[in-house]
Amino acid sequence: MFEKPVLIREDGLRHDGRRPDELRPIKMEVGVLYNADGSAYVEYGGTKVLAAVYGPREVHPRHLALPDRALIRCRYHMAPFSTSDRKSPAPSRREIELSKVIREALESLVFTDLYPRTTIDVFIEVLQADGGTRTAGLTAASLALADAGVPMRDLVAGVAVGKVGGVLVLDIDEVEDEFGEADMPIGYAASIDEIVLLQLNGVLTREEFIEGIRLAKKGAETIYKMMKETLHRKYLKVLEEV
Amino acid sequence: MFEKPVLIREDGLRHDGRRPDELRPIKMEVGVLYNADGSAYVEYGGTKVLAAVYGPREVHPRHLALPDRALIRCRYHMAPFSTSDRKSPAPSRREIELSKVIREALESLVFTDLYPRTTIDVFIEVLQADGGTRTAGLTAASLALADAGVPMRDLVAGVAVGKVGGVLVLDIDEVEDEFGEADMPIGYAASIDEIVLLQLNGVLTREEFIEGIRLAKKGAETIYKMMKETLHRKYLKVLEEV
Amino acid sequence: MFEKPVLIREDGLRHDGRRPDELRPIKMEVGVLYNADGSAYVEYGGTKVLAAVYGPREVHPRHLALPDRALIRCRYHMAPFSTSDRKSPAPSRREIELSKVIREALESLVFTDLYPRTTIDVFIEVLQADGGTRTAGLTAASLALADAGVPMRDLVAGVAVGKVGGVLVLDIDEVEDEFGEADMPIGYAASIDEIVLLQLNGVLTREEFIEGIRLAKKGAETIYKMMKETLHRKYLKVLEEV
Amino acid sequence: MSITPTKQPVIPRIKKETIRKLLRRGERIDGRRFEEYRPIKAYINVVPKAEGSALVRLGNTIVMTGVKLEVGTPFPDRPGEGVLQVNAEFVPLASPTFEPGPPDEFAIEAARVVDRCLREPKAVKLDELVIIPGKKVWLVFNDIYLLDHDGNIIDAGMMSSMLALNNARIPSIVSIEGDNIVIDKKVKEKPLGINVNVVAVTIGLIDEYILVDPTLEEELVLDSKITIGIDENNRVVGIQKTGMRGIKPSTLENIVDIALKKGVELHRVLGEVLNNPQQYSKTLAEIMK
Amino acid sequence: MSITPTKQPVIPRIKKETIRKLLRRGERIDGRRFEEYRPIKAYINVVPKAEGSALVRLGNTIVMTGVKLEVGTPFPDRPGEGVLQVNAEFVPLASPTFEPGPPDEFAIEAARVVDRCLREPKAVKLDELVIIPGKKVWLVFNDIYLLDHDGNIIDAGMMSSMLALNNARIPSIVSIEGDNIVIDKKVKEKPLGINVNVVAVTIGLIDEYILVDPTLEEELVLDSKITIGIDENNRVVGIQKTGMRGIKPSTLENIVDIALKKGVELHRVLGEVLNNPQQYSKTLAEIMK
Amino acid sequence: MSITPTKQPVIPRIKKETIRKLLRRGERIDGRRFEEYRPIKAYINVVPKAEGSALVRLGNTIVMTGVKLEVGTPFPDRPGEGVLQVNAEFVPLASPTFEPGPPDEFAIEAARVVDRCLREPKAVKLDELVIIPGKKVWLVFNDIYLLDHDGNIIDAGMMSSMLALNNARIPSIVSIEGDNIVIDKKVKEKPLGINVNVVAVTIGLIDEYILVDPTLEEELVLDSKITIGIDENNRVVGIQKTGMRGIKPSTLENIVDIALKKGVELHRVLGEVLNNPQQYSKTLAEIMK
Repeated sequence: MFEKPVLIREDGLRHDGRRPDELRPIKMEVGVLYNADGSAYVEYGGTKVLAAVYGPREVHPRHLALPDRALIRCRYHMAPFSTSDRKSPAPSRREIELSKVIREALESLVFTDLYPRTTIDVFIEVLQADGGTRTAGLTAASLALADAGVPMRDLVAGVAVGKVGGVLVLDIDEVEDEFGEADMPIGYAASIDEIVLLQLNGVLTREEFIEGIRLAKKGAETIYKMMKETLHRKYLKVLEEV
Repeated sequence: MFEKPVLIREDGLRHDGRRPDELRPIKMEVGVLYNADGSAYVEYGGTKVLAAVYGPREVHPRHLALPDRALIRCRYHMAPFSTSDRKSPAPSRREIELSKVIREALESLVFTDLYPRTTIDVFIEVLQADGGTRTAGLTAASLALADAGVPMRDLVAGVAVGKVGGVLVLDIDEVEDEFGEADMPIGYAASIDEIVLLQLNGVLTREEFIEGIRLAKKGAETIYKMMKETLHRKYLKVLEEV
Repeated sequence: MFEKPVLIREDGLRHDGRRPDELRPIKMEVGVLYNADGSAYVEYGGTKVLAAVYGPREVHPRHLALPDRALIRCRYHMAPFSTSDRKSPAPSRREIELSKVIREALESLVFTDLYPRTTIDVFIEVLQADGGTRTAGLTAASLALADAGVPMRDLVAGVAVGKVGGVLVLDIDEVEDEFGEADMPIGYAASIDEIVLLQLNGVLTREEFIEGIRLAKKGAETIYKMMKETLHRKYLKVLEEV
Repeated sequence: MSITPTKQPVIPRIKKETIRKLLRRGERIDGRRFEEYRPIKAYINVVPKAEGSALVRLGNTIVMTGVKLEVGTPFPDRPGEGVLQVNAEFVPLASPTFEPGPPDEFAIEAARVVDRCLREPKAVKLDELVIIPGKKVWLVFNDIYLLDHDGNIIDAGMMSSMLALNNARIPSIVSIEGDNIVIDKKVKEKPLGINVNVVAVTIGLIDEYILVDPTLEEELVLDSKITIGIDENNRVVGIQKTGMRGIKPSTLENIVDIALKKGVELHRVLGEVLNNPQQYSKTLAEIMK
Repeated sequence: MSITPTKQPVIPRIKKETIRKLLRRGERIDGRRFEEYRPIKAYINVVPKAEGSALVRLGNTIVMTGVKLEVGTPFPDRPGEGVLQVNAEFVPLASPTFEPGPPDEFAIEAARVVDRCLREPKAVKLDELVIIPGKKVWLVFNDIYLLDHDGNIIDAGMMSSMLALNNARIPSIVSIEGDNIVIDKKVKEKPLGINVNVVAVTIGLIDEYILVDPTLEEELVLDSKITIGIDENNRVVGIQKTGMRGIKPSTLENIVDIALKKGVELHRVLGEVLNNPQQYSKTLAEIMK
Repeated sequence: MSITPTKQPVIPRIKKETIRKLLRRGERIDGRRFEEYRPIKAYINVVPKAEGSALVRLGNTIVMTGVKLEVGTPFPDRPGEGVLQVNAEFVPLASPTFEPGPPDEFAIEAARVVDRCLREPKAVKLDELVIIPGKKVWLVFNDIYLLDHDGNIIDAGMMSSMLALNNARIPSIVSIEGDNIVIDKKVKEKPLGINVNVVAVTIGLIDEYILVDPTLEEELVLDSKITIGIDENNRVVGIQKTGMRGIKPSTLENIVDIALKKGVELHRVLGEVLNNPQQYSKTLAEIMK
């Protein structure tokens, strides 16, 4: 319908003025909700995401509980007003798939065997979508788990690498996702050096894929540092209040 | 589509010839169904409603049962042929809401603590809709509960007050509902002087609201008397048969 | 949309060259799936059906189990690509009805009292539909049950009789079903001489009905013989392999 | 997925034995003869706001049918015909074993059997229901509503449907502009055209006994059941065998002859109502008394 | 089917007694006066990608509303009006008792009460939303999104809806060819027209006490609750009584007077935000700090 | 909501240990080498009534794909393209752990991964599927039907889809009058245009071992799994990591190289079938023997 915008300008910068390896402005906050056991707000540019954690808590119905570990239940959901065209509140196939890959990413990090017969519930709400909602959601979920005091092997930072106008770029936004050639979201747990989420929508050569992973790791490490600082800040604040 | 009819005629009467404070012809009958533990048929003019009560009976699945009282389960439902345009048999948002307010009205009257771990099920079927279906349904449900021998603090009579052509009127029909300014259904338990259902769709001044409540009470008291007579008649009939 | 084809040609043969009492080429094979406890593939001309049996096995949730017999659970389902216009994969009203009549047909034959508190699950998938899918499905289900070693009073062979161009014909295909006057599917257990499935869509006189049953029985007996041979062949093969 | 029913009311073993013992003596538990219908009461125009309606009492079984007419689009492969849709709701008001929710396999089966018995003999003149050929036709919704369940729902549903369809009047078309059709449901014009009337006769089988019009109590102990649709010309227009036992082919002939005989009886009931519409037009308040 | 709620958080008997004992002394458990609202913080334009948005904090309760505008077809009986659709989602993030799934009866009720309070006094100028009369109009989706539940969802949802609707801008129409309408959501033109502002005041009843703006803890012990919609002209524009006890007619007069008084207060809060839109336009990152 | 699976078949601890012990010795439980696919048998045109079809056996796993073509409307933002819809059904016939019902998260994921691997490299010539620009196009339904599940569904589903799409023929258009299009499915005309062929290679990870084409038994003990879509030009056209463990970035390079190598192998299988369509056109009866 609309014309394809210039994704890489003549000066090598991106449509919004970023360098290829530059993240959008990122904001994060933990402990933002009253009811949840843990919560976090995360913003990657125009993408705004809230995550809440309830649990470990009892499973209903009980026969679903596992005798040797906690269940993880995870829902990635978009608010109807978060997208350009209103999104029906019923879960789409895309939301069902993303809930699964985010759950699996978190399963690889949470010490679920510490809480047999319980469930740890992770709810992610995308309030405004501008590209990278699953990766921002994963970051928020990880922070909310930490805020809830759920023991984990590591934090995970999510970030997407894209290929736009032939160039590999970090942390793509919606325009770059729509008009670019590839979108590769990853979730990276920096301290233990593990990729816990990895998808690719798009076409890459072998070399581009490997370079993309390198770029994503670099971006994730920056976000990971911010996450640590955010939790540290909260921890200090709590200490001060005590 | 169609032109708005004259709701208040020059002689002060309503489009169907009633005075503002006049009820439609009301008919009621209890014990009309074979299977149900209690049942009632109620007619307010063109509005024709059937109610059935099953219970107190076992709850399935059992874990839903309450240890200290009976559950009340209530469904207000319109037959597909009851409305001018065919109604889809799937429950609409309106039906879900009305089931809730009718259930809550009945909860305030039934001695549920006499029947712990059971459920009392109330099913209301609107067979023909011509305005006031929820209030006729509430009246029918109350009669069906009495017919089932469920102990209650009081009976409840439902009736709607409307504002049409600037005038407060009793027991509005569909035309008055559609073209009028306000529809205020109430459920009134006359002996204990309690309003157990109250909604307002429309715009009223403070004074109109208070006058409306007065008018509704008056109408409900008339219906309440008919309900007593209907049950009495049934009781006598049963006695005679014995 | 399209013109009605000639169903009975001048030489008395049918649109595909068959005699009125002639079956389509029928193929059948048992033990065709790896996972299922029993399975069968059945072809009546262009109609191609797969059936699988799991069980007797535990019932979930357990409270559905019957203390004195096995449950039978049966699903007749059409693949989305099996029909001329793509079929939505959600079960249609037709599929729900046919699942029921096929289940009831099987209930009359399986010794369910041998396996209390269990379920025997029968799954029928229509892979290509060209008339007679329920009867081919019933035949396949019967073979799959035998292949699973489920004890039965008898096998059942399904076949449809139709009335086309005024003539009673055996084993109608889709064209004859669509443009003919009647379709009467039956399931016949030949050794015990019982009709376990019987439906009629269409108009028949008393005499045609009785003649139709006779014709169906004749066709079913032929198919029944093939079923026995197929199982025998499999049995010998297994013996040889041992 | 169809599952062996587990929630049906339990008939104590002793009751089953009683029913059987009586049958051996040639008696039914409610005193009827084997081939006798329960008393049938039929009324039409019971909810006048619907385009057509009827209520049938078959013993304690009560079934209502309402017919609604709406403007819609024809099936692409039937541009010259209106659309008939038969639906059945077994609302929880009608039986202690019914739950709220979408129609289960029993309700769907009942609707589809009635549908076939109407569709196959072309009971409704669908070709008279075209407004703009290929684009706009009348949709006929025949909603069967079970109010009290004491067995043999289909025969009562078939009769109430047939009466409601006969009772139906087509709303007035106020204007047609392009594809935009304005109708006025308050003004009803000519009746829905009926080609042929149909009844359904349901017969229960237990041991060697053949029982016409089984009650719910009987249904719960039957070996199997067979419903046969019969039009006013004595043709068989639909069959559905149900239940968890087989039937000997040799008894089928017997069954169809009984059904045809009872069909004549039901057509007489139907005719009585249709020929005396005013006498059988009753309000629900009168019927429920 | 509506069922007596069984999954609500259990308030220990002793807590109930504490709440009641305090009330007898004229105190509420959080220290407020009976007729006092919790602190209200309201922000607009919190998700600028939506056509309109707002977030309201009422004590610990947080409700967001997003308004989206789409091109669609009008209701056949309202060819000259746009369509307003109010929806409420109680997402599981907001409370330990919420489960994922379609809106339950509480969410549906909340949405319908807000809907009526907007619809009845014609709060939104729907007649300005026609693009091609009878064919294409703006659909206004008002999605209420509960983020944190500490009671009195409806008052917060009503206020966030009213603010989001005031905040909404209609997207630019790029071209109209026949029925084919191209819009550009990135360019927002004139604001959505508002005829009149509405607030909702919810009052809880327990024993003889009347509590304005109940918290969740209070809601769980209330006898009943009543929500009254009030427009800027002090008219009552909607009422919903909920809860499992009746109300004496004589106390209703008292309740409506309190509601009207508190309505003025809420309209003042609303007016403050609407009159100083820039001051109250905050990003979520600022709000969540 | 995605939930930790609890209904998967339980692999006894001792079996897990056996699998691991063998791996340490460089062996797989079914005797294959780590980078070896199970035997692949592929057939096309297996249900000729569909516009295209194929069946792939990968060891004991059987996946069928049927392609149907229907006339429909394009997406508003893609007026010049047909529509491709990929769906996967894991019918209960295929595994003791599958239940009837709408696709669960595993089936949805499988369909979406295949969809992306087809969509991103523009495998299907969607621009050739326009009938009336902006109004009527061909809808291509690619239905993946799992018949027997012994692991690695996606690779088999991808191959059967690619073969079925290559096998698909577009039905004849009989007439176009305005927006009314009459087609004749019995007459098939030119083939569906394919730009590029794609295969999927799935690799399992357990401890430090990398296993190509895992069986179900292996899948149940794997740490994680990664599926890589590869087109005939050796480009990576889609990736999906699944499973409940992370992967070291350093091993990813190794994995992608193995995948590219195996991709060449699978493209050879695909090419063999596509180049000898008559030889690989088999009836289901022949295949099921």
